[in-house]
Amino acid sequence: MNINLSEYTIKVNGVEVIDIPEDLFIPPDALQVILEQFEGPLDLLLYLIKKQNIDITDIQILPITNQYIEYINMMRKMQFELASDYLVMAATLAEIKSRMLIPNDIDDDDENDPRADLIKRLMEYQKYKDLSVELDLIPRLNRDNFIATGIFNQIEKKQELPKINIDELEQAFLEVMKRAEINASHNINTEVLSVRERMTKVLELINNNKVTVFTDCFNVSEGKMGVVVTFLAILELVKENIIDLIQNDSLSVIYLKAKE
Amino acid sequence: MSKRQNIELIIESALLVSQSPLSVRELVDLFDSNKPAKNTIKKAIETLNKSYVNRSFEIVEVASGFRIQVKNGYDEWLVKLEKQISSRFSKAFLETLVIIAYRQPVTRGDIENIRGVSVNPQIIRNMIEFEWIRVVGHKDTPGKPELLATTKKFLDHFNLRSLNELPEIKESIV
Amino acid sequence: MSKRQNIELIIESALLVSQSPLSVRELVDLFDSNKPAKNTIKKAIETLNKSYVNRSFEIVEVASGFRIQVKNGYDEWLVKLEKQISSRFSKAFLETLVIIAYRQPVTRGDIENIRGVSVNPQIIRNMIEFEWIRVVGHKDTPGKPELLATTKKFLDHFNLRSLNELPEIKESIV
Repeated sequence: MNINLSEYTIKVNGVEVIDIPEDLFIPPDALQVILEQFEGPLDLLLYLIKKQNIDITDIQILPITNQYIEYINMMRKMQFELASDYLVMAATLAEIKSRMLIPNDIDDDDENDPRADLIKRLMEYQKYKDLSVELDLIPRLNRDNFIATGIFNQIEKKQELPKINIDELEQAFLEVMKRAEINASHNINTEVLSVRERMTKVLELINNNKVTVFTDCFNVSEGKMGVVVTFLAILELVKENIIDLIQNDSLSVIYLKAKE
Repeated sequence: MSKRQNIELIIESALLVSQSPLSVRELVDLFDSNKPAKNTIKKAIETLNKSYVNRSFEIVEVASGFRIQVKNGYDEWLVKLEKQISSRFSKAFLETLVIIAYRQPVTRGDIENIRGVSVNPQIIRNMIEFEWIRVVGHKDTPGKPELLATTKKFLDHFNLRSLNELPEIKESIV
Repeated sequence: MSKRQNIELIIESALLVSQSPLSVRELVDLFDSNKPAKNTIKKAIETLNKSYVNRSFEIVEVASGFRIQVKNGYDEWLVKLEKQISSRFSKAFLETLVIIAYRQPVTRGDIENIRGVSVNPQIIRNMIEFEWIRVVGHKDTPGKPELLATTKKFLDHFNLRSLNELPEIKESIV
């Protein structure tokens, strides 16, 4: 059994927190950190067992159960959002504890050890936990290895892209929207779309000229609607923190600039 | 490995890995301490190109920098390869594309929020390579995420004159 | 250019351009007439790799075929280029992934039983999005839960040719 204890090192304000279950005075933020540190009740139990320096197969159910429950109670007292999985485990432990207290008349073999199932689960979990650490060490793409790619510069660059028709595109969008549970009030209609499109056009203009005069964004020949759409697009770009409006004095020229 | 060779191989590996051309400036910035001079970088690229005389590729300078590109004369075989690869788009590809089309300009984060899954960087890279989308700016939020928008080429592919011609999303369906 | 060299360089250019690993079969299919034997392809790859001894890259075999990748030891410089890709996984992600890899096909329920916590649906969705896992069927129990299994792409990402190459389960633990 190898559990890397340093994996469980918990620091609060730079000070290591050790001996969690014994020491009842734990700063509330430490508990929060602890809860985030464990992958669930089995992980927490493995930690408690390891702390006692005992073999999984020889768990002393009483102290472990007491520690675990003490622990859960503390968290509840501090009103932490506690995953139900932790409470289920507390109940399981309590059940095992009570069954071990009842004198056992039947043969005292492993089959009837109320701890057997829990030990099996702990060992199984420990196995995958160790494997996950090993998997993380395997060289993998974009961390240890990088794929090499070159450009194929066709003389006649006529890429044969897969054909998608508009219906397929619409279908894909509807599916996404359904999943995102976007309600009718967020409904996208042509008008909103043309604002989004204009936002792209204005951004292009700003990118080309670095600093663009506000009035240069408008094309009067587009009529009133065109001007309104452009204005809405600029407001939206400002709202979304994509561009800045700059004006040196009131009533002087307004400039548009991309955020650095 | 001599110091000299080292710089060359680091440049070679960077050009191979990068998805877009790298400028001399960007190549200099790969090195933390002991940054090589710009001239050293240019000389290294020359030396590399000489060593590629019996290879199928070379380093080419384009507008935004240097990239590795297959030499002329391989079309016959590589055209077939492109056909093999681009037979069909995945659902993830289509969904990401429509979100960019309808919600542009968007960040990867926006796409992730809508789709509920992280964006596969390869998909974005492919779209940029097809020149269907491009980076139009950066959002002024932590990390300065790239803002993505569709291009004219995207519209051309779907025979659209403007984004207004994209299918309208009907209220009843949503 | 001799015929022999030709095959090698065509393979080199194809592997360089391809977005995903190429199998021997796909490499054979690049050639129209005079298709080389599979063995010829394999020999050509060996020869190529020998010629890369002083280069920063090499041809590597993974589950779905061959690809060109940068040799180990360049990550120090290259991580700077790949900033946008997060390659750190949470403990929950890794634990879920190994359970699927070693116990496939598994249901979410199986994973929950082993880990003792409910499965974060986001994690599963991300794995499906990256095409590392997929639904291979449904278990014939109430609710017909989905059966999850890993894909070739998962193996490709970890430089593995098959599931057999995953770390061995140590018997001492059990």
